[in-house]
Amino acid sequence: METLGPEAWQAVALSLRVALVATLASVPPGLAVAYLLARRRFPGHALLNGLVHLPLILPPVVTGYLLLLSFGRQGPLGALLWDWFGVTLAFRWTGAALAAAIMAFPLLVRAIRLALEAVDPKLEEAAATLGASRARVFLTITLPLILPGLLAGALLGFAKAMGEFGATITFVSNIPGETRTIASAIYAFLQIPGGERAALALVGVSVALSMGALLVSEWLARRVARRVAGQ
Amino acid sequence: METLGPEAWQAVALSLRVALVATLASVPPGLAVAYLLARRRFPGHALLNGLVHLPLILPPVVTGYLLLLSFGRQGPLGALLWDWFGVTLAFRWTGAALAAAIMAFPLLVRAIRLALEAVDPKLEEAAATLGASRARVFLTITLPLILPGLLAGALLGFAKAMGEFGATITFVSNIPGETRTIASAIYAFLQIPGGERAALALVGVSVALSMGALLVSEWLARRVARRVAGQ
Amino acid sequence: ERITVFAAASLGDVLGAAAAAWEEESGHEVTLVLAGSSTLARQLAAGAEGDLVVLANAEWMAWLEAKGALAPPPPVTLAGNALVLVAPGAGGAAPMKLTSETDLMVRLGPQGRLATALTAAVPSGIYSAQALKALSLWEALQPRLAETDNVRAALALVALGEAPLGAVYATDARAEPRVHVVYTVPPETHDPILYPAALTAAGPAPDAARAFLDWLSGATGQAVFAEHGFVPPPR
Amino acid sequence: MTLSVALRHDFPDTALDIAFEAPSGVTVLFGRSGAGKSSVIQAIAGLLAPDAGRIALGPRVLLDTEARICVPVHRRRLGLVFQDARLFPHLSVRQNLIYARRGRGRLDETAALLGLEALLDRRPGTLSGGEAQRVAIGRALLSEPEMLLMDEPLAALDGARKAEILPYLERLCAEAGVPILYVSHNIAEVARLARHIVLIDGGRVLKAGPSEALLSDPDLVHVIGLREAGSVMQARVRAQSGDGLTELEVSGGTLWLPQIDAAPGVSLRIRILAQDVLLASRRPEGLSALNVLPATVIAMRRGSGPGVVAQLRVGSDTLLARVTRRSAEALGLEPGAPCFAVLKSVAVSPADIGLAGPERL
Amino acid sequence: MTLSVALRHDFPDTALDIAFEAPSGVTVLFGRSGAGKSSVIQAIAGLLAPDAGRIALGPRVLLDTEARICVPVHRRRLGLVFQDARLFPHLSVRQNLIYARRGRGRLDETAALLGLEALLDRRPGTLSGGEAQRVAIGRALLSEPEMLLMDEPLAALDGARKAEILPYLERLCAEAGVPILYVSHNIAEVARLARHIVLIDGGRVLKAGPSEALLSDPDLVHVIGLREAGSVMQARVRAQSGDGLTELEVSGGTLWLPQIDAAPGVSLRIRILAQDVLLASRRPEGLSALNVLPATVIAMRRGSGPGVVAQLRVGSDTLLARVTRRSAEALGLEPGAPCFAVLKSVAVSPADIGLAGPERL
Ligand SMILES: Nc1ncnc2c1ncn2[C@@H]1O[C@H](COP(=O)(O)OP(=O)(O)OP(=O)(O)O)[C@@H](O)[C@H]1O
Ligand SMILES: Nc1ncnc2c1ncn2[C@@H]1O[C@H](COP(=O)(O)OP(=O)(O)OP(=O)(O)O)[C@@H](O)[C@H]1O
Ligand code: MOO
Ligand SMILES: [Mg+2]
Ligand SMILES: [Mg+2]
Repeated sequence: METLGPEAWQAVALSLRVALVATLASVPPGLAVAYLLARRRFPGHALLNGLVHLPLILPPVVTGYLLLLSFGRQGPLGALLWDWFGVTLAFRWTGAALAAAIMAFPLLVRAIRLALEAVDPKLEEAAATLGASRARVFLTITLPLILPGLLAGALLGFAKAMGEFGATITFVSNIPGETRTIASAIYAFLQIPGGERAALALVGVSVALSMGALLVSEWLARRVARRVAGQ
Repeated sequence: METLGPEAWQAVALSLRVALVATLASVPPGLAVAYLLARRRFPGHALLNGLVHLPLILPPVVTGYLLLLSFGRQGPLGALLWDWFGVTLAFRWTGAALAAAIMAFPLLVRAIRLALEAVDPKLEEAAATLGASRARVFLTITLPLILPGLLAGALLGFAKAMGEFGATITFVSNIPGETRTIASAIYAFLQIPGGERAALALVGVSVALSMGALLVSEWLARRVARRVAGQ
Repeated sequence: ERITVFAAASLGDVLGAAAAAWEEESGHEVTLVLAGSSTLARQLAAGAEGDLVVLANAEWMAWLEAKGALAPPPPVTLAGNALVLVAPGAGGAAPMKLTSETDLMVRLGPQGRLATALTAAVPSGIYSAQALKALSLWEALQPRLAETDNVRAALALVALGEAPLGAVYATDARAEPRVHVVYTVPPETHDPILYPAALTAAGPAPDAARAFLDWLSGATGQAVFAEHGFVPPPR
Repeated sequence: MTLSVALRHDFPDTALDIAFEAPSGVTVLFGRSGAGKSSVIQAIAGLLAPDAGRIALGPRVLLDTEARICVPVHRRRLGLVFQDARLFPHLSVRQNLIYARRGRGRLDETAALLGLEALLDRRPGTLSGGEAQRVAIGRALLSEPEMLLMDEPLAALDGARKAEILPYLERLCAEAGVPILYVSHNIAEVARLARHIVLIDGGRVLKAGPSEALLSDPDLVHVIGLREAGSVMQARVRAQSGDGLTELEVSGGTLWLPQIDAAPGVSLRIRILAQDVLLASRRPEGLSALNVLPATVIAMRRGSGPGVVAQLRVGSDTLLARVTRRSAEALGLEPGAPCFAVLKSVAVSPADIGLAGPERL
Repeated sequence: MTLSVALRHDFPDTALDIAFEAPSGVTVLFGRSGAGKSSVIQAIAGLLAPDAGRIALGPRVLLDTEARICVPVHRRRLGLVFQDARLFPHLSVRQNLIYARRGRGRLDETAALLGLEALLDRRPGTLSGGEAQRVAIGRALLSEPEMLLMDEPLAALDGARKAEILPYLERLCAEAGVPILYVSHNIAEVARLARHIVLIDGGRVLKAGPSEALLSDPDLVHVIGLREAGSVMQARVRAQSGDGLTELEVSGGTLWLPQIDAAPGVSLRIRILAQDVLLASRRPEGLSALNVLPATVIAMRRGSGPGVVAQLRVGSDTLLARVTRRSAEALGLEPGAPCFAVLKSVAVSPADIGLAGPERL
């Protein structure tokens, strides 16, 4: 990859970090939301479900704009985070991770939810009769059984986070070393005459990384699935 | 919605058509690909899997560009379609549907695949012992059992198709009444100072439509799931 | 000192070259943040820490000024550009004379479309629309447009042969070997194409930013713009 | 510790209306397919929320719909063996067995009892039907429950394996004082284990009571099955003879049965099938049957078939005998008539001998 | 039509090496839990691909690993009843039953036989264990298979229901000529149905042969279970007497049994348990047993317990009797000694009487 300069590699490293953090950080809330949606009936069910799907429905630019409005330094949530925790997301890589996580969230939640709905409640009942509390049932029965779905969801999330562009650039802009991910860098290259070559090289790197993640996740999922099938 | 002129409503109608066609048309190939990925081991498995995920990994603009390269009038596939079937996708709503379908494809395939992997092969075996051919087993056992997953996948696809912008505008540009979807219109509004209001109105319509689809799909899925659980 | 420049993405290479030269000269460092004009403007208004902003669009600069996001002096124009019509292929054919709608229609053929950026939203598209109206071609051509989200995508449509004609900036046409210019749109048919720059109100390094702005407006900076095909700003 | 159950529940097509008490020892729920046995078990375990009802185990109220009490499943401390094994597919056999975490120390012992030693590292997906069911039994046993609920736990097992597990359950019940509610279609199992029987039919309790009474109730012969009708006698071990027989004292005399591993003085319950008893008008001789007890006919009940069931008094016990009408007439059997009950020693199999629980000594 | 099976398969921990022939009629696979019964059934159905083997049903080769023949599952036309019911959860009971599409016309009849009339519109998730198993049986029956493979089909059913289904299977086998390969732990079922028995243990065939021979083989008493050892006699209906008894002719004399619905002249197979036979040194009198047959001791076999199994010749049949050693000595039973075999009429239940298949007349 001689065509890639140090700035491009910086973007690659940043993208990896953003995608990884976004994926890992969204797994716990993704699990929680998927659990609520799959297993509980409550008044705000449809609303929560809608909210989760929103980033899919909205053009990414709109999601980014809404993020900017809420988490920007002047935004209500952004101000809150700053006042309470001294945390700022706007124009930081953490903000890029937030954007990626939010864009990936519907995919993650749906995968986990599908897996949850496929778990045989009879097994959870059996565990409860053996004295396992709800939390223990979840950790020892439900979670292992949905692991393949969780992995699939995390992979989708990771891939999406790698490809995310519209929401990220709108929310945290395109600051080299901080928020210039592969996708933003590709955009920047495509905006200037003769930038296609460099863009293509970045596409190659991005595809290679994601394929790697894909292979690893498939391999893991196969192992886990064999376990879950009881073989 | 007084802020919405006739052009905006045209975009709404078009978006619906594009998203619906994209979703419906991608279900059969989505099923086939998910089946291959879930049930068969073959040499090109990893490649096919990677290909399916590509639209997720690539920034949408890149996907649009690649579509243009292959399905444009000068592109090899586009030329083929034209020569053989007299079909042209470039600058047509059908092209927008293709772009939306391709962007939604990984979501659809993954949902179906997760559902397929959750089907108990013992039931399919039982059907085979009753003399059902592979095709009949698929149609009468597998397909009904994966219906909730299929629905979930179709919904994800529909939502994504409603929100898709980057690949669509790059591939088929923005022709009122032909390829100007809600997302394109929203983008256009956001490019001019003071356009936020009009964009917001369109966002509202888009969200309303997708929420409707969401509610319907949830309702259907619940019905189907109850059936599948044998109750 | 390090300054951050929020710049329209289409200026990426020219400003990159300029920044490299200035860094050499001044010892300061420049970070270029590249995005669409609308995105940059909204982000600066939302508190992004840019010292200098360079847009491809006077309207968004005015919007920033109205928001109080800019610091004096008033925005200066760094460069101008020209609108051209391009056609696929390396060229060689004689430049066309645009006299009547028929000429354009003939070049477009029965199916072909004229690629532009969004005529209602993106600057190059807006200029194209103004020009087509001034040339009385709008009525006939509006249904034959293929509008894209940015001018580079319009250029790509022509470069790939998907559109027989496209309205793009001269700077883009110049660097794309797969297209050739068939017509230079008379500048009087549309608002002047300007690239305004200004210091931001919240920039942390105003002095260095001021220095870079001055350098860009000065002879060395203008030479870099000229090298990349931009025309000097109207005085 | 007594389990008391009262519940009503409407299914779309059928309804349950069940009330019974299960005293310590083994209580068997007996009834035909679809009678409601599994539903009762599920309600007790907390897996089915009945429309109305009250369930209490000793002093602990597990459910009281009126008082709005409903102890969650995992706090009920009931060990449930499901009709299907329901093993955790992602855990090894060992992990399944110790899932409840309480009885870890007894893993080896339990695995040995159930013949699972070689399977401990296997996954459930690879087990045979009977193997899986044994793991399910072991899992419930190792949860050290206050009560065991067993839904046809031995249906998938062969006779030899059953013969190993049944005495263990019996001992558990007698020694550890764990009451067992046991669903079974197999009357031999029922007679062997049950101290108490609850007969269920069509969602209602048909009859409930001590097993001696129910199994020797000629009215219930048609429910239990002709072939399996019989009575239960109390006996006490007197001595072990040299030739593999055990001498027992019953109220009506002496019985010689194949060796029973119990010390002299131990009380036993012995089930004698009605069809294994022959009647004779005078004491028979030169016959291979060792046990001949003088008896008096209490009642003769005719069924629809060619047979009659004679209810006999033997000492203070009741004995059932099934004979043909033709024989009954030939022998002049009628209420009040004296006769001799002839019983083959080998007709009483180990499966028909149970320890009498300590409470009944 | 003969099913011939020969297969070898290695599981990670165990291995199968099985070869047997199942002639027309019912062949029972008998063996303890984990013996390999289900695996054999699965291999025949095509659900388990053995490492090596050949399976043929009459002229149709279903599998021949050497010739690389492997008929796909759905073309084998074998009706399989699984150990677990495996109903299709998304289909109603009716749709499950007619899934195979062939036997639609017999739906009502089959549903009635299995007591499923009221359940036809229910979904499997709401069925009781026994109900589900009955649907599974019906589904296989209605697929009109060339052969039925049944893996413990009646384990979840109560005695009464079993008593209804067994004769149907028997008729199906006899009249429609559908051979059945039947897995069971229940020796009463085995003895009733089996024309042929294949004893499996640890993945190997221990013994295979006609049921008469296996069930009366004193060497196999320990495998089959002491209590269930017995022999099978050929009998022919002579007449129906007025008092609900049927007079039968056996090679050694006359038997009176509870009424059997069969016309005079019909051939039957009658299973007589070893423990239901008493021996007497002289013809007993004043006894409720109607059947006394003169016999000669062929052999005496001691087990580990207090009992001995006497193998007797009665006419041309072999009869087993289980008596205590003490009685054997008291009666002077030794090879060649004459004696009388005493059999209670009621000891032979309907479950022990089977039609002799037409081929054996
Ligand atoms: N996939 C597998 N991997 C390892 N061992 C297996 C596998 N399948 C079956 N076995 C083993 O093969 C043996 C035979 O299993 P099979 O299911 O045929 O037994 P079975 O005779 O039907 O027993 P049961 O009466 O308990 O149903 C068992 O010991 C079982 O554990
Ligand atoms: N969810 C349900 N909806 C409708 N009917 C039900 C439901 N659950 C159980 N039933 C019915 O209630 C009755 C009792 O079922 P249950 O499972 O308790 O029977 P069972 O006595 O355990 O029978 P088996 O011996 O066959 O297992 C059955 O007729 C069954 O069909
Ligand atoms: O430089 Mo622009 O705002 O993408 O036309
Ligand atoms: Mg049940
Ligand atoms: Mg089995």
